[in-house]
Amino acid sequence: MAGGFVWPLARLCVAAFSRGTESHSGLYRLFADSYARRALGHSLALSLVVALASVAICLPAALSLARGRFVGRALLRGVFAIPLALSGVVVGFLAVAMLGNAGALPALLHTEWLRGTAYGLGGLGITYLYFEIPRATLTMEAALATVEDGLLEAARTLGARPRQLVWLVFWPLCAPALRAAFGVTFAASLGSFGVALIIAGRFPLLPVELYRSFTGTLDEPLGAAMALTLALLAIAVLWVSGRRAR
Amino acid sequence: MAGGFVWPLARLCVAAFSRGTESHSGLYRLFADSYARRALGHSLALSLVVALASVAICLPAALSLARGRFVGRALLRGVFAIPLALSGVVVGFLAVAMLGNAGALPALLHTEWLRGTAYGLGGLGITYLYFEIPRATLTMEAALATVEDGLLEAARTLGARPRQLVWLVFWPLCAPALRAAFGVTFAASLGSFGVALIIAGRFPLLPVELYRSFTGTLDEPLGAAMALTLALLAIAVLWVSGRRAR
Amino acid sequence: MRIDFEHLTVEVSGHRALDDISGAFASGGVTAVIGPSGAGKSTLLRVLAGLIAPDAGRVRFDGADVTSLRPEERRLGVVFQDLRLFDFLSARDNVAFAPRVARVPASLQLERVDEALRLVRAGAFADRPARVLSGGERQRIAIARALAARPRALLLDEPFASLDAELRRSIREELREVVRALGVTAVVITHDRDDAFALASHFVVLSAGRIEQVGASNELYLHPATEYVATLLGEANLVAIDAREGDRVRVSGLVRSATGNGRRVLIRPEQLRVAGAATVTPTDGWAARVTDLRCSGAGWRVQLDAGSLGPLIAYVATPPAGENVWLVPPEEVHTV
Amino acid sequence: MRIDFEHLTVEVSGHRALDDISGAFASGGVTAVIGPSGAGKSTLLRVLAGLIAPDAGRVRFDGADVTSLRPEERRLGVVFQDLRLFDFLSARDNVAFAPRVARVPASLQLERVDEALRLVRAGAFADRPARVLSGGERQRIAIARALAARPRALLLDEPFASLDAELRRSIREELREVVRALGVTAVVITHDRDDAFALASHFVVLSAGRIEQVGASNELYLHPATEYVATLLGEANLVAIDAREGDRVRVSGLVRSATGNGRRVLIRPEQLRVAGAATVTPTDGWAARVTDLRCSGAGWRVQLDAGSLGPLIAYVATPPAGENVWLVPPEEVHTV
Repeated sequence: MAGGFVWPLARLCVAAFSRGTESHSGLYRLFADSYARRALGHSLALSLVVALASVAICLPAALSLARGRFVGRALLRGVFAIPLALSGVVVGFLAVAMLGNAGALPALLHTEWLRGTAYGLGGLGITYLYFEIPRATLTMEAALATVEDGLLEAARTLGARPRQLVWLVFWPLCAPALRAAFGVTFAASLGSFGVALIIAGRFPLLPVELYRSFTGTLDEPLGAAMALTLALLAIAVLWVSGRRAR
Repeated sequence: MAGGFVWPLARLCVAAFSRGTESHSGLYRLFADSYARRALGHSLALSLVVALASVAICLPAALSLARGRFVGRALLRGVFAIPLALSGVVVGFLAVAMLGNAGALPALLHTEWLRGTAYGLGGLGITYLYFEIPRATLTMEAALATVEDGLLEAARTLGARPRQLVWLVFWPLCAPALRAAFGVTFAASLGSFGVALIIAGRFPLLPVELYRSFTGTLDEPLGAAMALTLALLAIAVLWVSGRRAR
Repeated sequence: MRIDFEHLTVEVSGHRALDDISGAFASGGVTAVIGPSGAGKSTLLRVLAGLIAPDAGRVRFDGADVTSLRPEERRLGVVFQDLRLFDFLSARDNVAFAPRVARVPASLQLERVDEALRLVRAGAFADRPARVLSGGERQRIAIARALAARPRALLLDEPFASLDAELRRSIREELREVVRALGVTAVVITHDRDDAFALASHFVVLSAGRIEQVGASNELYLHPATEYVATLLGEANLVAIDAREGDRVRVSGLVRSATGNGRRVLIRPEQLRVAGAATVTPTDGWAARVTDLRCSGAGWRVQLDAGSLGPLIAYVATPPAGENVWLVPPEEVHTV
Repeated sequence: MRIDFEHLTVEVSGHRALDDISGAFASGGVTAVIGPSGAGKSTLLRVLAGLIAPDAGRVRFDGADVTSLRPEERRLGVVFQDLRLFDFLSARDNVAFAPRVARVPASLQLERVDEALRLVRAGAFADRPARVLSGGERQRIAIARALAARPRALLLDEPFASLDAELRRSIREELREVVRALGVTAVVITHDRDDAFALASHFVVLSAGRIEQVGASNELYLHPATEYVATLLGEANLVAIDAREGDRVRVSGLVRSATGNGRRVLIRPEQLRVAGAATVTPTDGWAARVTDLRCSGAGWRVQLDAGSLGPLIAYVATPPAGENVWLVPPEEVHTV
């Protein structure tokens, strides 16, 4: 049974190394062709920025969710779970509605510069953050449950000054959580298709180019190469971060 | 901050109830228009079937993962995690490569009837199962960790016969896990866009129609209605199943 | 119900958890199976309960061979170390589990459940979900659940392992009363001698899958067959014998009649009389010096240095007056 | 180091966890703070450690006011109930934590860590990750970690709560030796009298945020101020006084000199002499009937019915011969 899940990937490898009607394999052309390479670069850069931003922004939120004792904690957690339940295409729709040419946010804030950001890299980043911040927060929260106040107290009684607390206790306890949140966020951003397809008009992104390789150019080896790259990157990042996707 | 995550949804509600240039609200037309209604129906039916099938198929797998002590358990878990790391568009690509008109599976099995199933409801179902079975299995596995052999032993010493064991102990212990797996699988299938867009050529599905409402008809109220419906259904199913998305 | 086990052998991955052991648990008696972890105690319980099939040997209940009977057919009440409550049920429904699966009529069910709850004083929290109960409450419900099955015998596996000392003492006494009141055969698995002495009148001492000694608790306490049993069951002063003549031994100048054939005399701390320097003549006792004296919460615990005899321990009701004392061993001693 | 606390008051959500209590822990002494859960024991420890600021009152170390000192400035060694090991470090690195943050030179660090590990006999598993250690090993490392800080005083909060009875006994004795060898001031929080008696020579009994009684362990054991302290520290026979004349009381026909001003006589089970029917004349003792006799693992525990005196308990070294016995209370009794 497990084989059934791996076999398609093996096929993908074969296809990515095949030449089809071209003179080079799909994989070679992915890295040689400047347009495809740009798509890969954009995807990587966007995922990296979104993942880093999500992790940085969500650390305080996750800490307070995991360890705080405040009214409305369950509600906040529920609110954070909402974006995760949404289909990418729904989020894409929301992004256009909020940040598009007739978007609600520019209208609300009476600013011109936000108008139409939905179609740019900035809008794409903001939209990704809309569901990656909750994802990172909830992922991190689960892992942060191990950061007990008790350990910080114990360290203090052993003479640790505030800076030592942070570096010798807090950081080692948080690191796995941060890594997990980064991995999950990066992989999700990298593969995100619905939002990318709807929004990314002005510049190429790998999942969108992959889609276009079906509908447009019908270049199977290049498509396979892109699919393989996306798959391996996501698997690798999740593997390294010690976190499996859900 | 939490408000920022809810506000777009509120906007969506308003848009779904607005009329735009039509004589009725988007929501009204979603349920009145037979084509849109069919898309909703298809999406619901497909999600339901996929979720039920995933849960049924994965129960034994999850049980053996959660409670078995066999070599390669970690490997199997790793294999199951692969499809979850993949972007929908990659899975769509795989589906076409395997089940399309020039698909590998029909060629391998020397059968004609599988050929081209990728473009039909059957192929869509199989493709969905490709990542929903692992998702259901891993979700269920986590919840099944509570099904201890010890409780079954205790029940036996108290005189429970095999059938009573199943109904009075095993079932109450598994039910939350099954519900969680169903909820996660259903919500994911319902919102699945990449695969649907690539494969679903012959019949309407709600996420695809939502996408088309941008690129084609530009009917914002109807799009908002579809987005709202997708969002609320996913949130509701996850809520009822007691499971939050990741 | 009397429980016999004959030539039981259980192999777990090549290692003999039980190694051809035989014995019996008397009808209506409370027996403790004592030994360190890994001695095979829990394996024995699981074989008796039918949860493991032995590789060899038989189990009999009142003479009838039950070796091939499944657990659900044995009608035993088992209290597991980890309790194993059904957390998805209320406390009461946990207790009602056995009557329910036995299809006891509803009114009788109610009666039996109420009786079991009353026996363990669990009425006050019976209607709460099992998962919200405290440690002591869970313990009580686990016992009540086993009792409500109207078992032919009770098997208890380290029943107080999860309780703190104070709660352990009180629930232990309660269980003792319940078991005596019901007159049910009971087997208690434990590695704690306090539990064993408090609950059981007979002991089976296990060690590495074999039976080390069997007998009444006081018999094993005073006349252990081995040094291992001697130290397992309490603090033990073990003093080397200088000479033996028949059933008399000489230890550091004193002659005593002796049981056992060992080379060391066992003197329990409370058997060692501590007398002021004036009250005993040198031929009646050993000279010793008090090195530590502390209130033990049940009299005084005296640590002594008796020269060549080495360090000794004595329990006394009143602390000795001075530092130099005489130690008088009992008239009859046991050797191991 | 001597620890004084004066008029400490701590309010936790409107409830007084500590209610204006004062006292001292002697330099080099081991003191147990005893009481049931909720008495304020842990709150007191947390105030001493600086983890809670008291709402009122002061804490002094050797006379110096440390009330406003932060925990990291107090140089105490704290062993927490849940141990709080750093699971991401090795056992050794846990122990090295305090010397490291104190920036002790590396060679001296090594020396102090090795010494602490040796004291608790933890050398064998020092290089394993903390998270893989067993319960007893974790306990040892927690103690070593506190010792390696070269603390001015040790504070131990229910230090053996997570250990089973056997391990508890042995680690308790080891800790006793270590603390005595180092001569460090130690405060042990516990609700278990066995722990308290085994470790400490002085007790502070807390109840509902207030101090119930303070004193040497044997003093509190024999002369408790209240019935609560009497039963907290051990089994207690409490018998009503018939008449009192000055410092003499009459109890069921016997006259004894008495301390305390209570209306009931406290007789500890080991103080009650149990004599055969022939050896005592009626004016010397109370007639009683043995209702239960069991080996306790430290002599015999006799349950007696003494008619109008009610049920009594006696601990004896040898079991009484017959069912009917005489009970002789000590010459001097304490009343509560």
